[in-house]
Amino acid sequence: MTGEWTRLVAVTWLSLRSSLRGWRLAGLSAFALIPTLIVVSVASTHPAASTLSNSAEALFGLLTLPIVTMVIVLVLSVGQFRNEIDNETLLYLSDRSITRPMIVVGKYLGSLAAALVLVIPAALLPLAVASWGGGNGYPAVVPLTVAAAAALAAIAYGGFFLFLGLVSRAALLIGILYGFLWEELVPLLPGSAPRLTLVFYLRNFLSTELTTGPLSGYPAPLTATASILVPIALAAVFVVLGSLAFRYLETAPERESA
Amino acid sequence: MTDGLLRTDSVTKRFDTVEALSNLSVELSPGTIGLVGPNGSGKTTLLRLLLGLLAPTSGSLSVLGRDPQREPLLVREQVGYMPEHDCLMPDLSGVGFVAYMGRVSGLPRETAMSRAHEVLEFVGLKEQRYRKIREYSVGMRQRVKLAQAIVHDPPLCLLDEPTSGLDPEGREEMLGLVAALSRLGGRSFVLSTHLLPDTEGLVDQVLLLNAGKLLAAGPVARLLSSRTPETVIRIRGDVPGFVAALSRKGVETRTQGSELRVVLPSGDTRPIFEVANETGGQVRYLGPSVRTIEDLFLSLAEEAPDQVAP
Amino acid sequence: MSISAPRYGAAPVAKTGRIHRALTIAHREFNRRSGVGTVAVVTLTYLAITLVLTINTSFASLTGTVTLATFETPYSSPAWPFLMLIVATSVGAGGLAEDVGNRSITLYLSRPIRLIDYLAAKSAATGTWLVIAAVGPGLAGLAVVLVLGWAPSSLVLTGAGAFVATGLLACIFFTGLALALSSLTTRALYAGVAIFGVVLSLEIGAPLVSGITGNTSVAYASPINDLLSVAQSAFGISGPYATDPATSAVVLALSGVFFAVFAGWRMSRVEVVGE
Amino acid sequence: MTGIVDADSVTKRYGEVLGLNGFSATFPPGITGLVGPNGAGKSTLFRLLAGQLRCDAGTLTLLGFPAWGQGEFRRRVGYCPEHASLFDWMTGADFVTTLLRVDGFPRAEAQERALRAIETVGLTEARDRRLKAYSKGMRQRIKLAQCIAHDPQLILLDEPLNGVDPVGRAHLSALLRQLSATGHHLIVSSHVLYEVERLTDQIVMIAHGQAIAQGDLHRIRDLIDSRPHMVDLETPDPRGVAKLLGAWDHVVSIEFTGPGKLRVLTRSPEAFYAALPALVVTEKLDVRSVHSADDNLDAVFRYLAGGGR
Repeated sequence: MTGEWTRLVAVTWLSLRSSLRGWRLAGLSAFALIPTLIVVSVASTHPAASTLSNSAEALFGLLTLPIVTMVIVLVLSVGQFRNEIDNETLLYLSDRSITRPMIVVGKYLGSLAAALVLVIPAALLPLAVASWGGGNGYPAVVPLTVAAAAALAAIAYGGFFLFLGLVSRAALLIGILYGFLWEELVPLLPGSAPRLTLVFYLRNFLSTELTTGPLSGYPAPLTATASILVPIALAAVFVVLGSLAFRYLETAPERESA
Repeated sequence: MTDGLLRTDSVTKRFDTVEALSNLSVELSPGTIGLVGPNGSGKTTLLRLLLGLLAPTSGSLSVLGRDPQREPLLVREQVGYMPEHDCLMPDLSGVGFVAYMGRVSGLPRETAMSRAHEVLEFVGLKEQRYRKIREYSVGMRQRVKLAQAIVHDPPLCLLDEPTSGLDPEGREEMLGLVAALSRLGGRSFVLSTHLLPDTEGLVDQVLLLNAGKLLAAGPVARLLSSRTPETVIRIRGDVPGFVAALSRKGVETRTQGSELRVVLPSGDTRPIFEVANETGGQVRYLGPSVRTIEDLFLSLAEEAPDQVAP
Repeated sequence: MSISAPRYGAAPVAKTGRIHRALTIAHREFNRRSGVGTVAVVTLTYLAITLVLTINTSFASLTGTVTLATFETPYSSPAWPFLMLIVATSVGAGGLAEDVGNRSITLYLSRPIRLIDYLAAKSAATGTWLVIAAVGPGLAGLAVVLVLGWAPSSLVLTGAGAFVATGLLACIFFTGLALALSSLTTRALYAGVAIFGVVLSLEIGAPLVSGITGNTSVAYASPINDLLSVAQSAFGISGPYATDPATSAVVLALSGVFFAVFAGWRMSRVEVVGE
Repeated sequence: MTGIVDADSVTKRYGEVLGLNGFSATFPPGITGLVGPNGAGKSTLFRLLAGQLRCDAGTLTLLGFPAWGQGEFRRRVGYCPEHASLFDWMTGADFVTTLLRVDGFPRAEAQERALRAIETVGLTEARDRRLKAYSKGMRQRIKLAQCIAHDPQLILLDEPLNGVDPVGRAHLSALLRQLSATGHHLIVSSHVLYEVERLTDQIVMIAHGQAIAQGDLHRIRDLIDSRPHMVDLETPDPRGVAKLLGAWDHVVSIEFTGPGKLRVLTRSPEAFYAALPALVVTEKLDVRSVHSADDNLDAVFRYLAGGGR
């Protein structure tokens, strides 16, 4: 069993390190900093304290969650399998004594850790800047909820995108369409259609935890527990599906000779 | 022909801390030139310098009398380049791709198209020329790469590892194509390879590189002459017994792969058959050793890595 | 295998010039982008913009209130920025990334052209598609309006001028942006994600900052805001946009050029590697 | 009889393209050379053995385990793929250590084994450099290091000599022989016959997805000798030699191909070569050279592969 643990840690660490390096790390970090930069530029003009703290909080719902987190998780998760299948490096893992579900779980945890490294600061730094830069302080529940929502988003989107990258060549394209069209436009529909998006549950979670402030106004028909469980359950389902799919997946390119 | 084809004047190329080429000075005349050396010896760097894709850290070059740094376009109009790695456009057909590369090299549309057909027929892709390149095998891709390098009829072709990844048949065919082109005359080739046998019988000049340094350069004939003639033997049967018996006759053997090499006094082969008869061995091959570029390279690389041969 | 050497025609041919070679590259790049996806997206753009334009003009013509501002309606729709982003991604994201990815960039660089020719050709191809998508639908809608006689020809002509001006500006900006992001990766779709991410972040962030701080110059940072501001001014509307349209136009054009220069700088470093 | 690897009518298709077509062979202990041209199905067989692909039909086992499957037995197998892609951003030592950890080795042991494997392949100096900066030959060697670091019983090497220069090739061959001497079983593929010939006597020949010959080199040599040979001789007295050779009943024809040259067609090469030295010695002939284009593996390979078409 210690062997299994070593294997899982090795794959997780490998995928974490391969996720956060080079130009991609630079690009994604720059991206993660956008909300903070926006708050810094707002703060530099010394607006009213409440304006500053409200705008920093609102920014999470407007930009950090739907766009910054989406882009970061998309780029980190979709490539986990797809790039390695295309580059023919996946076999260095899949020809070893580690089981395939373990590879899927390791890669999921690794990419999740990488996403959290970028997403949590992207969520919290704007709040910190707003507090220090002249805004009202936040009650502890605000940063906690915002960080939890960002983590929840990383957990849920990460599972889905990892699965996509495993089973589809067009994963990134599907991911773009899902992330920027489906998740943006379906919540605008009336009735229970918005429940078909993940962002619905994330917003529900924000609004059940926060009773005041700009993030408290989303529709919240579900309890906080339900809005946490649905994304996590979804991620678990996709990781399990991915593990099953990977057991039957041929990981060599579809030709005889390179 | 007194006109130099290529000339490098103490050319050094450094990448960060790695010196890919050190103080290289050669002068080569038109013909077929083998650029030979192990991987990482600076062959690709030299080819890129000749194309003007890289600038030398110090020193100067001239290709067909022009400086590729100062007049890169004029040089590249006269030069065809076949890169080592895969670089094709998978969405085009063979003929579409070659014609396209011809047009980018300055051929008018009609000329480019008819030449694309001609060169593809020449490289043996007549049947497959309308198929998409993504469906091509390794050998076919290699041929398309050759075709695009010669489509604009350049007087000089730089071929970077043209036999890379090919099986023996494919290699023979590729080298046969280069031989056929060079026999036509009027066109020079620089053929880089780490497989020394590739150059045998094909090139008239060689440039041997090792770790960025020049080992030797010049006409093959001159470099290969000047060694005691050896005889090569291949024996089926009791080889150690054969060697021992031959040694008792005062003939020492050197084993190279499955072959034995001996120096026979005055070329008399009789001892070989006598020993074979005694030991029950079969003489499957017997003949004078042709000193190969491979021998030359190995001996030069062992002898003095730093010394520049005459 | 039979070997018959190529004959290379009879006489040596006159070589074409660099412009012709660059045009060949541009032509190929343009064709390469004419896949099902691009055609579908561009068709969608035509349908959406032309329909919105003609339907709105037809209503306005019933009440006899067709003005220059009537033609601006497609730009007021939130679908327009998305359409431009999708078009820019599908025609521009792969431009440089794919050539670096399959290493055919080596072949281009070994030919008698300069890097600038190659980049100009790529920009021209991407730009042409963007012009088709950004300028074409407006002009098509206006043609319908003109044929059906819903508006006087002088008004239609002014409207056409406005579409051309804003469309060209959008084209310059998105071409530059797509090339720059394309030069950073070997996969077209990563560039696509980046195009979406950058433009949408700026679109959300810049108005927010400028709204709160009252500093209108921050609003120039959002390209979509700039484009809409220019469009409104071109169509004679003094709209809600706080930015000065002339400055917006300059910002868009300059950032487009800056991005293109950045792409050139990146590409000039791509091949400089050892063996 | 079971070998290290047993293949029974293994078929693998890529869409419409056949990778393997009823491939049956038994790989015995020791070094076995898998020889065939590009596209013959060598890489397909390796990918099946490495558990990267699944057979469409037939059974394939290695060390008694079905090839499609994971589990502890994979620790007893090492695979060195043909293509050169690696985790380019890692250092050599990091690469090998990480893969050992994926195989369940504790950190200290993984590091120690990695260093040993890297030393074995002669990359100790370059171990802390990034793989990105490795040359083709170095990449080939680090791939080998990750393949042997966990001390597997069975080592699968797909074209390990491809892209390696002559000096490196000699070192690598020595290393492979040493691995075999220390009890490892190796399957080494190559499209260059003489490379494999220097390494082992056990050969499996593959063409068009089928095993067309297998066994030791002598058996394959017998195959060579089972066909007529054209033998070129050089001697100052071609007519005299021709007269003597013409008396042998397996000599079909003799041709004078030039001054001092003759070409003999024999139905039984074995008998011809066996009798030639005695003839030369007893008749005091002066034979300067003996050469036959039919007497090598390439020739038999072309013959066999051509027959399978």
